[in-house]
Amino acid sequence: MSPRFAYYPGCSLEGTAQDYDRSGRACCAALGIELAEIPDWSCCGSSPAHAVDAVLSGALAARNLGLARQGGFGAVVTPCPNCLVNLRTAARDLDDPARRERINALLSVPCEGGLPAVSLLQALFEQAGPQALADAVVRPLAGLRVAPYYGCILHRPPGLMAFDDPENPVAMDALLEAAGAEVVAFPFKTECCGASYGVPRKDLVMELSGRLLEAAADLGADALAVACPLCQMNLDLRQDQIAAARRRAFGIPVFYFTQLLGLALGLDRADLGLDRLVVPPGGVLRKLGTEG
Amino acid sequence: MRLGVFVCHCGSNIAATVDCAAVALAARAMPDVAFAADSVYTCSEPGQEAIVAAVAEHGLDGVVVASCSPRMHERTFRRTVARAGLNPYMFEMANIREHVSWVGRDKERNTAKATDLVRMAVEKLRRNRPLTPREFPVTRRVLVVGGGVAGIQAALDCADGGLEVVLVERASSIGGKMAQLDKTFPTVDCSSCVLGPRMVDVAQHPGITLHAYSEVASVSGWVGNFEVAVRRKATYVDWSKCTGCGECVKKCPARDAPDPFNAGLAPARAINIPFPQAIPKKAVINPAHCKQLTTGKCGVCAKVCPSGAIDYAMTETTVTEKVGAIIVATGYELFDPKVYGQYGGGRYPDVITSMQYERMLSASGPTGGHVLRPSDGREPRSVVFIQCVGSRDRHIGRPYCSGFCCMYTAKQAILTRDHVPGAQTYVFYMDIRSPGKGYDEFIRRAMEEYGVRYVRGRVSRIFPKGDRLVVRGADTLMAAQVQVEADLVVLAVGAEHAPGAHELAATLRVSIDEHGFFMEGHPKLRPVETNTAGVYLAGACQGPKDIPASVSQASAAAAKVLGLFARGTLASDPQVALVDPRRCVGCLKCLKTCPFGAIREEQGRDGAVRAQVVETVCQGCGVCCVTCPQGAVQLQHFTDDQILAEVEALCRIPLPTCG
Amino acid sequence: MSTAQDAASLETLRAELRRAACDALQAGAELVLGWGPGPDPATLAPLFAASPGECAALDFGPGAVQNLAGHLRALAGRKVAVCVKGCDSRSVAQLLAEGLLRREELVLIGLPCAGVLDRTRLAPGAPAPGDWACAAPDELLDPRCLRCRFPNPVLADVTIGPGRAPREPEGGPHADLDAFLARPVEERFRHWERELGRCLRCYACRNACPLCVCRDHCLAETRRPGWLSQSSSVREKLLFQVIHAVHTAGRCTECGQCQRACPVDIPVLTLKRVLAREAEALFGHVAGTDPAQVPPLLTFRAEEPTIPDHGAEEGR
Amino acid sequence: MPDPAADLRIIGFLCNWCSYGGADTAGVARLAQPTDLRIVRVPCSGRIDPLFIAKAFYGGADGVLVSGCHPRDCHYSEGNYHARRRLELFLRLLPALGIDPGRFLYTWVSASEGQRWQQVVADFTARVHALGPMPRLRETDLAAAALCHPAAPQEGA
Repeated sequence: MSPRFAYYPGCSLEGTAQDYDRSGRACCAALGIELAEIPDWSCCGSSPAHAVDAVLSGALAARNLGLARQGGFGAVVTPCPNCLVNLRTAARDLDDPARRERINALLSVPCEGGLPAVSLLQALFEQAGPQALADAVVRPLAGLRVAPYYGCILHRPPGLMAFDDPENPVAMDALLEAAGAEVVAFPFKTECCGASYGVPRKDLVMELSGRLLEAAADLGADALAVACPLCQMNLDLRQDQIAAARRRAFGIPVFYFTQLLGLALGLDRADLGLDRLVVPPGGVLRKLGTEG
Repeated sequence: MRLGVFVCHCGSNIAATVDCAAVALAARAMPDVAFAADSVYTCSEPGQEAIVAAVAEHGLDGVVVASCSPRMHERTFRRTVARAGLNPYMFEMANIREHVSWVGRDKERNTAKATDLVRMAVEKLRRNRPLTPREFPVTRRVLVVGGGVAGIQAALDCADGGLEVVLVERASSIGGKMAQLDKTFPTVDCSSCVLGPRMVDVAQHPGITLHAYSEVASVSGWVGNFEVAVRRKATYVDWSKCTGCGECVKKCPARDAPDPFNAGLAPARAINIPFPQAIPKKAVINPAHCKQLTTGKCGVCAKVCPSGAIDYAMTETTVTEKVGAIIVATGYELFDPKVYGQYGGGRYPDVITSMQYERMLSASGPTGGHVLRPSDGREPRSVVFIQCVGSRDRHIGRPYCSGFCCMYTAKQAILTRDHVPGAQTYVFYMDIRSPGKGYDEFIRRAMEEYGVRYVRGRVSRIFPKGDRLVVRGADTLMAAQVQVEADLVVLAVGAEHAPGAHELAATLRVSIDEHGFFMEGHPKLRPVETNTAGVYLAGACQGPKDIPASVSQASAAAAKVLGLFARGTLASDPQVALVDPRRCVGCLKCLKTCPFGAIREEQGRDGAVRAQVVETVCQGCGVCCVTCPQGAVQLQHFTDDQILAEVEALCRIPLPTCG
Repeated sequence: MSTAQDAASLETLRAELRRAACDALQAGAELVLGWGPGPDPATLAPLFAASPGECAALDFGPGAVQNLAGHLRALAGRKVAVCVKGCDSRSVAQLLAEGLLRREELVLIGLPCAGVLDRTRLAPGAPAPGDWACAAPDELLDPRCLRCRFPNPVLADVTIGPGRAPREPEGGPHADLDAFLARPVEERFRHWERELGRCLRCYACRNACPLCVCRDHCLAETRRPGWLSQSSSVREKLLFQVIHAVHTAGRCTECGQCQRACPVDIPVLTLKRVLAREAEALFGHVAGTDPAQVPPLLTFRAEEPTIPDHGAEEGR
Repeated sequence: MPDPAADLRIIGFLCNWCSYGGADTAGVARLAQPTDLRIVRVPCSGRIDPLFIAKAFYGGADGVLVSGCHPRDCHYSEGNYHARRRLELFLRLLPALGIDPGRFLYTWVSASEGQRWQQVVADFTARVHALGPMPRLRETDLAAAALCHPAAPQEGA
């Protein structure tokens, strides 16, 4: 039986977000969602290409869509929201004859049309869903207060992404609740974390990610759940810097939502990459009684 | 036949992109054209007089005016032609403005197209015949649909003018949105003190029949003679017995019914009288929440009713009313702000709509006129108003300005200071629109006397912080982000079309615009008429309006109806179908397709069956003409020959062939 | 079946037909419309019998080509009996559905039919290649009989002779239409240009049509309204065929009288068959199968699931 | 060879109440449109005999556009329902006549839909231009021609 989805990891998932990649694949496998990595995939055309040349950016993404089409897939799954925006934009452009022509002029193998791309969150929500997840849970995340943080571009622009409520998304909430966690009413689900300003304007990230951490702390969250490599990096890797800048200690571990789902599914800890988290998750794991 | 052609420049509206003189020159070569000229403004007095003079001077039998849309000035020129002594139907119009000069950019092509349209009009006119309208009696009664302030005004004006009025209101009481308001701008006078006496007038006027808790089910007939079926919904209370004492409401154990009058701020009983000044003041049972009707176990209201008015077995009934004209005054609905996730989308109890706030301000409202937070009943110290919620936002399909939110927000901000002395009030706005009499002064008073802090910018997010709300947005004048902590946030929701407007429009055979508001006949010249004769518009059903504008339009609509009925008869449109008895073979297919039942079977003196059109019933759609295979039924002024002549006029032009 | 048996059954059938005709006259019919001996052996000509004696000449067989339903409208108001094949009965049913005939004025003598002859395939004066009891060979039949869905009358007071099985031609009943429609569009346009170029404007097609009830008031022969001029141009001739097809749309039972009547063999039935096929696809309506059915162009539905929404399509 | 940019002949039949108003609305809003179309105003789409369309095509029209009120919104309540059946059936006759069905469009435009009208006109005009001019009927009475001039050239020669 052929896999149902082409899997596009994107560059972060090979680097800083290897734990997202591993836990995401493991969750899909456990829930019966078959993924097949696109052979010879390349850059999605995200920053900086899309900031300087829309056609080039489109061609980069289109190359990957073309490879997936050649593989006979009906849809692409990607964990990274940035990749998702670019793949979806390219798919839309490929359905427009004039834009397709300009994009294909840059490709050695032309891509004759778009292909739907969905986020890993959407795939898990729609292909498995909260009920199937709840049925598969072996170690419920009982007592764990989680703040679900979707990030600013997972659902935006709404017309392009066409999934969930762009201002108050609930898909991750529903999955975490199905995994037994207590999901707090996090008001900043779709606020910006500062994204790549972590390099040129660290002060912005201190402010923006700082707000997120403070809100999570004020709500008594034990952990944050994220769906974006960049968000995870800002909130986790820079948490000490933020704490220093805002003179407040947080100690809130920042999980990829797939890591939390993996824990609930009782997956092998080695497959979840928990050791890669900067803020130690030990407290959370002890609370769950799974510290080993 | 001698025909005259007048090509209008419409100032530069047409002349800028059509060579009008060339069109007139071309017209002179067309068959039967005895005179052709171009003029700067044909519809102006000198322009019309030139037509009258030319008819006399050149002995013309018919006139073509090439100018704007016939929907705009066909009547004008028909009157001109009549003044010149011709039959008004010996006139044709070529629409070279809306269909040519305003949509085409190439002068040469536009001129060719305008010439074609004139040729088409000439060919049609050559086949026109004088038509004479007939007089028919009218029913001097008027139906007013909707009992808000516009409907009340229209009903009273018509009734005072001596007409019988049938007023149909969907809710159990008239009063509409205005009855829900506490105060009105810019005078801050009590809404119910203004409206209440007018509602009583409606109840007491001998010329007004009120059908409350009723809807228009169907409409048949035509101007002067409509027949309207009014569906009277089941109230489960015999209103002839109900005294409105309210005992039943007090004792009703079902306390979870929705209360639209209080905008959902508090629940209502399953049997309810919406407000103390209701007209009629009668109780109505909500069958979805009544324990007797849902479970068969209760009957409390029947037990306590002193007049034995409760009737659980009541069913809806239909009454038929004959009227000669219809005024639509169905008002508007308020936007549901749940669409805006960034404002909480209904998740935060202390984010409320302006109508909920209005009910809170009202002494007869659920809080007795005290401003209290729904979450904890505490008096807010800081209230933030957000304007344009559901207005001027293309992304949610509401690109239009609702017009009255700026003003009511200022009123509510002022009242907040009266109700909660020392409270801080903020208003986030995009632009202030206050073009009415005394309106801008009112806004100034809010800012300057009442210290309401106006922040120009959109709110990007509302989020809870402790038991307060943080309103974050942009201050575009300061070019900075602002964050305000509020105890209560009031969303100034905009206006949208009333639910059911589309269905009512279909029933009345009138048009609605892209946003669901009823379309007027012409935005400037026929603002209260519709394109269906005898149907008029009043109030916000035609577009968002405040109270003074609604009342003005209602009086205008009433004046139109009184004018229509000023004579005892109406002239019928002579553009009706006519059967040629020599050609009819009596197959009666036309009778089967006529939407109006205007064709009847008639036996001629030779014993043969033929179709006959009842002229006063025929509306002139022409469905029958297409049904008749031998062309025995012809729609006057749109006969087969006339349309064929138009087609031929367009086709005969030499064209490149590819054969 | 031996020839002797054929002859016996042929005589039995004839006797039955003649008895039914006499019965109809007895029951009050003024006339019996049927077929009798024709000008040559292969032809049965219309025979109007007003007495039992005249009924003795009635006959039936593959030579009974004419659809007699076309005469009925002119006889309205008088009680008549009429012999109907399957296709003829559909004309009667359609006229009844349109209120153009009254059922109580009709006695329908139903004659299941194995197909009628295509006269163009027979040499003049050739012997009859079949009779009532013994069907003619397929290659001599009218092509429309080879795709006949209604060989047995849909409506009859008395039925004479054995029932016949509907035809199920290979490739479906419309294979020839599909082949025509598969040709390039300009070729189809030129096809009609060429075919109608021969037209004499004799209106035999219209006069033969049992559904053409306008008679002396036909659009083709009036100048008020002036749909057609007297010009002998292809344009006028072709437009007349379109008028005829559109006026019989949703009504035409494809009896083929129009085409058979054409003296210059223009395939005028084609347009009517296309409309009949589309009317069936759109409205599920097969003309002349149910006298209680309202013709599809005299009615409508608020929702028409089979009609594409051309509004939404263009308005994207 | 005709100039490909030259106007073709497109005839519109529009109901007075909705579509003619919609075309007016487009005009009032100055929504630019190709100039090929000439509009015949009729009271209702139910007045439009499909035979007018046949007449237009055989008279040399390259395209015919019919527009009425949206279903349910007919000023005469039912006229457009009759029109829909008649026009759909006629549309399906066109291929058999050898007239490209792309040359005919019937649609629904309300009085408020000025922009939609602009789009309909632009799209339909482009479609007709893509099909090019409608072929013209030639006299092909070859039998008659042959009788008078035995040496008359055969069709297609």
